[in-house]
Amino acid sequence: MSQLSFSDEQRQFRDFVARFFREQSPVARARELMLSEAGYDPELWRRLGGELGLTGVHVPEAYGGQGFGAVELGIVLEEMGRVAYCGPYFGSAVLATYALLEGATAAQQERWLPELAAGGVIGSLAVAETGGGWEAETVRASARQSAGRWRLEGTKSYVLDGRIADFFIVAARESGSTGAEGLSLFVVQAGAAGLEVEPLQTIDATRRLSRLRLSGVDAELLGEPGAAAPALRRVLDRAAVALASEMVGGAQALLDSAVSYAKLRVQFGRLIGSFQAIKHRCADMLLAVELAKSAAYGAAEVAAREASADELGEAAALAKALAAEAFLQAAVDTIQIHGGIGFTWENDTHLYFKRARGSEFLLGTPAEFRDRFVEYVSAREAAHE
Amino acid sequence: MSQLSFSDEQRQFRDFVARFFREQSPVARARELMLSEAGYDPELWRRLGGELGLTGVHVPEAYGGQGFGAVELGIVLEEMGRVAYCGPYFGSAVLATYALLEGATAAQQERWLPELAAGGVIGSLAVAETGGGWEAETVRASARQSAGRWRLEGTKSYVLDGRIADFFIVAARESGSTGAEGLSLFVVQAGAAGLEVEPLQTIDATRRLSRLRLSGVDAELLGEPGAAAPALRRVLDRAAVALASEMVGGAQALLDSAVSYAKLRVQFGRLIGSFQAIKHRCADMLLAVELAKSAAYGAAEVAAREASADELGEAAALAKALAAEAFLQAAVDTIQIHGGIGFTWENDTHLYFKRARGSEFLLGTPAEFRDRFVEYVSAREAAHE
Amino acid sequence: MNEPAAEQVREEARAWLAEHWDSDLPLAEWRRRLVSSGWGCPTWPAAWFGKGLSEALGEVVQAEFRRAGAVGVASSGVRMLAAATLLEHGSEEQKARLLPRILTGEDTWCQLFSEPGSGSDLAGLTTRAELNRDTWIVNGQKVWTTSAHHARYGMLLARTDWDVPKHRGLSFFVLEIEQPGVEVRPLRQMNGHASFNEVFMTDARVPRDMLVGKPGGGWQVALTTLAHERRLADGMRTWGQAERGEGRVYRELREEQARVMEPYKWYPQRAGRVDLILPVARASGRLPDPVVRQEIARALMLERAAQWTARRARAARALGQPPGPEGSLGKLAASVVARAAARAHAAAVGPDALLAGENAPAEGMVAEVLLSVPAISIAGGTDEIQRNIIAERVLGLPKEPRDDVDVPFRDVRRNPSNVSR
Amino acid sequence: MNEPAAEQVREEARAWLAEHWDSDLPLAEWRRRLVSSGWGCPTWPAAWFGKGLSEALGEVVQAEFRRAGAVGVASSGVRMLAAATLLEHGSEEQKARLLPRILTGEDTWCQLFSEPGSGSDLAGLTTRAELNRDTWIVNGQKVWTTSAHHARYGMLLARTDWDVPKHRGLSFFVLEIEQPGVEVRPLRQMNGHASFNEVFMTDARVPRDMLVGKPGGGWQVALTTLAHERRLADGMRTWGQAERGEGRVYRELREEQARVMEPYKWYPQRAGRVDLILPVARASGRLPDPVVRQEIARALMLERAAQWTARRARAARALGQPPGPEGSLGKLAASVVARAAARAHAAAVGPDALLAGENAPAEGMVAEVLLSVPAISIAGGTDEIQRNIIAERVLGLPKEPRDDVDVPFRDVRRNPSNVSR
Repeated sequence: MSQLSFSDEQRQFRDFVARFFREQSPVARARELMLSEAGYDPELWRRLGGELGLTGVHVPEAYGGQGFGAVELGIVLEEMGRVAYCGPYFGSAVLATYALLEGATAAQQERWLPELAAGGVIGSLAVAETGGGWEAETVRASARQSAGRWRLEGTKSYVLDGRIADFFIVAARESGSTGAEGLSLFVVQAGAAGLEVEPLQTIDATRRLSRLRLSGVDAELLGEPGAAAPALRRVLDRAAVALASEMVGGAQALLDSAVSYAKLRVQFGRLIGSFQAIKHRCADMLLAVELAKSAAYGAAEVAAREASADELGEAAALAKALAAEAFLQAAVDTIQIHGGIGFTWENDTHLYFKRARGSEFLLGTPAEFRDRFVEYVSAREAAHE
Repeated sequence: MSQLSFSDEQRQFRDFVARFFREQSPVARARELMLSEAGYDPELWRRLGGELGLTGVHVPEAYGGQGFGAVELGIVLEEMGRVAYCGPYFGSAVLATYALLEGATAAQQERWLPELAAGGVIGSLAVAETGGGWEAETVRASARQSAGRWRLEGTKSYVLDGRIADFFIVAARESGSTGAEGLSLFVVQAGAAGLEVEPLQTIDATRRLSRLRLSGVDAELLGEPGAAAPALRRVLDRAAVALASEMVGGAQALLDSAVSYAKLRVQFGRLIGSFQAIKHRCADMLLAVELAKSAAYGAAEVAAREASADELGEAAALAKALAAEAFLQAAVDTIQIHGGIGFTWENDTHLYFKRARGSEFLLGTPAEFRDRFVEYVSAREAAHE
Repeated sequence: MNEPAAEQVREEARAWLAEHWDSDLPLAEWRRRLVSSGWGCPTWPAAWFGKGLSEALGEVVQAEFRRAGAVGVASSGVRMLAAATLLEHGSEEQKARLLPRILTGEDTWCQLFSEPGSGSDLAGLTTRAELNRDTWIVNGQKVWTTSAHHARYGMLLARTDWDVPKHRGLSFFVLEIEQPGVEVRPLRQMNGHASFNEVFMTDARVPRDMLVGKPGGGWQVALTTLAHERRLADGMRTWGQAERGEGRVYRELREEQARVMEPYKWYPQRAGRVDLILPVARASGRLPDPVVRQEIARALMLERAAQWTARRARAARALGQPPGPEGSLGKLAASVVARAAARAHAAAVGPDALLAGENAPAEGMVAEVLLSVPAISIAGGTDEIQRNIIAERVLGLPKEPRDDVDVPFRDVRRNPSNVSR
Repeated sequence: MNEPAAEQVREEARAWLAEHWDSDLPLAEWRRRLVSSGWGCPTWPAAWFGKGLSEALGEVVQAEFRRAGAVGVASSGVRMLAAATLLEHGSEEQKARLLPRILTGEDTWCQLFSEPGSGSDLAGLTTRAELNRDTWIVNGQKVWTTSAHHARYGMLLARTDWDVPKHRGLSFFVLEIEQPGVEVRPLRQMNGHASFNEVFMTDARVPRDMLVGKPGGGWQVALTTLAHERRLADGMRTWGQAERGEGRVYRELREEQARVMEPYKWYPQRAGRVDLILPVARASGRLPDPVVRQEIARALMLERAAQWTARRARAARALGQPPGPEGSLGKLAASVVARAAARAHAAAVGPDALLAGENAPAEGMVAEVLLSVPAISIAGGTDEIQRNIIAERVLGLPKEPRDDVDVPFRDVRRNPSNVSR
């Protein structure tokens, strides 16, 4: 049972993080960075890792992290979402870090996590392939062992931060295996022979995606061979919870922007916020955003307390689906409330709109998460009967 | 290509029909009849058949009908829908009549149609079984021939006017057959031995439904044995088009009622129709009703010109799905615009609301019709490539 | 609660209960003990049937009652709205005379605010009360009155001055229901239930001393009632567990609860019965249908998020944190959940959505959901009014320009009599 | 069309074309022949480059042009709005000087109505024009101006009187774009296209004789422009087929069309590209997904019904039947269709909806749809304004009380300068 409350420490942490991003990485900065070559600000990234310790907020202290949990991670992502932060945090600190936490041996964790937690290296997780699908069953990339080395073959798509990642954690399967069987995670170094990183043109330029082509690439197995499916499920569910927080932050920024515009803009001799059409739209936005926020907060609490895989999956499905819906609707509504100006490049709304479109289908479509939610709830109810 | 226009004669016919129902069978009458034992007004029914010829409006003159087509039938149903007409028209004049027109031999048509067209007998069509499904594949009731007689076994549900019908046209299949194969239509006389008619309690009391239990009931085969599936498809598609017209009439009545209430009702010193929330809701209702109307009119034209089965199916799916959605939404909106009074028994809105709920799933759910529409359009496009 | 007072209160309550609690007493008699001792309403002033304890200490007393299995004062239905209103605005005499019998459960009350012509615009009501010597003569019509048919008193809001702005011309009365000038008629709804009444007042009489507050001050008094009504509505979701104890007190209590709860029995259906969706989908065999599942998911997800939102608001309150917007969304959220639930139910049962009554899905509950849900976005404040309130009070958006509040009510446009229904 | 006049007109047109049509002429020269003969705008008055024919006879002439493959006068873009407006409201001198070069295509026009501070509320514009001897001096900013960057003239609506109600203080001018006081900047949109401009006027000059209509009569003049703009928008759906003929006239015509149509090239994406939904779903392999199919069906069904509704309106008009509501719904319907189409596209491509550019679904067209659709419920009148218009003009619902129309504009609340963007 989630508490759905934040401690005073967590609230102070949020204030601190929020102020940092508001001051050091306002949305105007995302606007610059999304057009830059690198696609992120390495200096700010170093500060996130070093000075602030945010890249390892949820990593155990033993591995150089802050030792906090999913709730604090959610706070960081919500505040990042609010400013449309443009950088490899979600890909590296969330996806790759969780993959190591869930899928690597203790020795591997010791080797990889400290530098990752400190932001000294950037990691990325490669699961889905062309056309999508973040479930174990959809992985076709194959791994074979020869002369004591693992070699990977296949193509990965929607890979975050492909151009700047130092290493990739790649899901691949033993040839001939299907479903959840035979699936392993591997570390592939950037620049490895046979690895081609092809940048993809995306709707959301603040979140860079690439396609990886793997042709006999040398790889290091993470954890036990063929047993990665449950870990991968947990990684992706935790990441979905984190992404929901980021989306909720974006949705809140949109709502704030819509409401403050409605309080300033005059048409027909009245503030437009006094028209019922605008007023009711804002009230509906607020409702959707608050419901999504509750889902994201509740899911973060579930993720924070080492719940069962099913409980985590249920909460993640709830949070991801509701946050995606609220974010996209808030973006559409905010454009509409701004009128023509909301559709221009120079207004910030489109950054969030594109972020909403670019987050909606990441890690799975809302329809998939909805379907899965019914499965979880229904199975739980059946088990209680 | 549909013309989407009415001739002067058709417009006059509409005016005539509309006036008749407004004067002779206003919604207050439906309110009385839905609580009556018989569930319809036999006297009015006789007038529909005799004096007005409406029960045979679409039946060829050779069989004692008026020889008009689906457009005129649509006009009748739209005007009936407007007053929430309570009687066996849709079951007998539409479903049973179309079943005879499409599925019977010429000799059988000669025997049955004249009396049906004159309203002298009431027919009913029994296809779906418990749990629903109006497609040939879902029929489980079985027919076997013994000693030159056909005998039916099974259960039929959602059968219109079961208590007052003089005969039923029942879909049943040869034992062992599946899908569209082996399906036939049979005439079963009311009161036949082994036929049990069990009235069902319904949401919409203006449209009585029954369950039939057939235990070795004596039946007369219509048309050729085992070949009824295509005819049944046409019957149900034509009926769906007619039902769409009826729903559109109901939706229009709701819109009219909502708009006129919004022009009379004062709150906060203003007519409530001057509030944007009400105004915009009415505008959206109008849009939905007009789109549904276009779909119903267009589909009636397709049905009127002996189009291919696929063309008819496509138009029927369009009309049924859009009309069902518009009708239900109009009912919900009209209740909301009326406020508390719209939720009372004494206000007429609930008759239409219940009609909307009771029509939505009749002959198939909107989701089924949507799915089928995509199938038709997609197949047509593929054929043109 | 580790202040010394808590321990002391706990012990006092425990001692008093040990001495006085008796489950074989007649219910009213037991409650008379509660009223006279002050233990029934410990947070009320000591002068008025209470003990003047803080909310926190009141909880301590409650806990002792629960521990002992002791029954409390009558607190269900409209009566606590009346009690709270009288406690704050009633005269000494009114409080002395009316409050005890509210608390013992002997008097039932109803609320006579809404009118056919003034629903959303409550302050636009037109029932008139005119003072004739020592008696107010009341003429008009009220509607959406729960339990008027077995109420002894009604809280009546009526217009006593037509020459001042609308909010300033109202007065608040206690109307005796059983008198020749008052007629109560059940109001049947589209779902078949008749849980409300219409109340017609034709030269109904209210003695002068049954005016609550000042003439023209009725709106302020009514705001107290409405504030408590909102609280009550929030609490309603966890209401109505029948007491299980044995003994005369319990028996009479169960009867009372059954009587009071009767008008509310369709409220769960109005809220969408999300709990029934999965069982219904399993029973119909449509649970595996991917399109149906999407509808089910929408309803279940919204319900869960709405629950979590309410819990979030409670948690923040409990921690003394500043209230966020999440606390103001309950009613609108309930409406969104209910609509999604109705869609899910319909999808889950398919054509059986045509059916009603015992042989219909979930013994007719699905039909009742489908026929009841439209009320939730109207009753107790329409969704439109909720959205206005949220937009203005939570988001700080400007009000619409209005021209009905600053002029004499006489000059405000009103419903013609034929649209008051 | 079997009146004797029709035959006569047909023969005259045919004879004239036989004598004058030459596909190897320079485009402008051919059109000068059209202008001077009156055959280019046969329904215009004979005194003004036309032949004073009825609409029906105009169709006859059109048919002859089509038969001969002859090119007509320039009629694309904003120029026909200018032509129609000048024809109705221009002075003799304005018509003589400006109309011919509009019709030959030599002068391109733009429309300077909307401002950052007045979008939905066009009559609230604040660009000011002040008469200084024989010249109007204009200061202000316009926006959403299509083709200003290659226009010679702009139809300018500016405020000349601040002491009268808003609609009565506007005047309509013809502004020469290429002058020091006018700066045109492209306005980039969120979909990457820059099909509009912002136009800044700083002491821009308009000679006194370039006022159209009377000072303060600009709103009436602008209404003519707007009425033609609505007609144009309705027609846009079938626009833009390139002429295929050979010869210099055709070559130059194709160049002209390409130039004029450039800003409109994303309009089909803005409208949702319903035509692409099924191909895209087939390509992604998601067409069989039942949930995806529901979204696809919604879009296809709405599109079909919207088309049929437009056809219904045309059919009723053609039969001379009274216009029904179906004729006023096109813009709102287009918006509903486009939104459904965007949902269907997204569902049909799945995660590929994240992608843009050449390697994205349908060569990036899906991405362009997703990024363009939000404009359709804003451009040319927001959905909210459309709903107001439909509710008031079609359904006859009462207008909202307004306090900005009957007072001097000076006293009307306006945008602070920082919110005019």
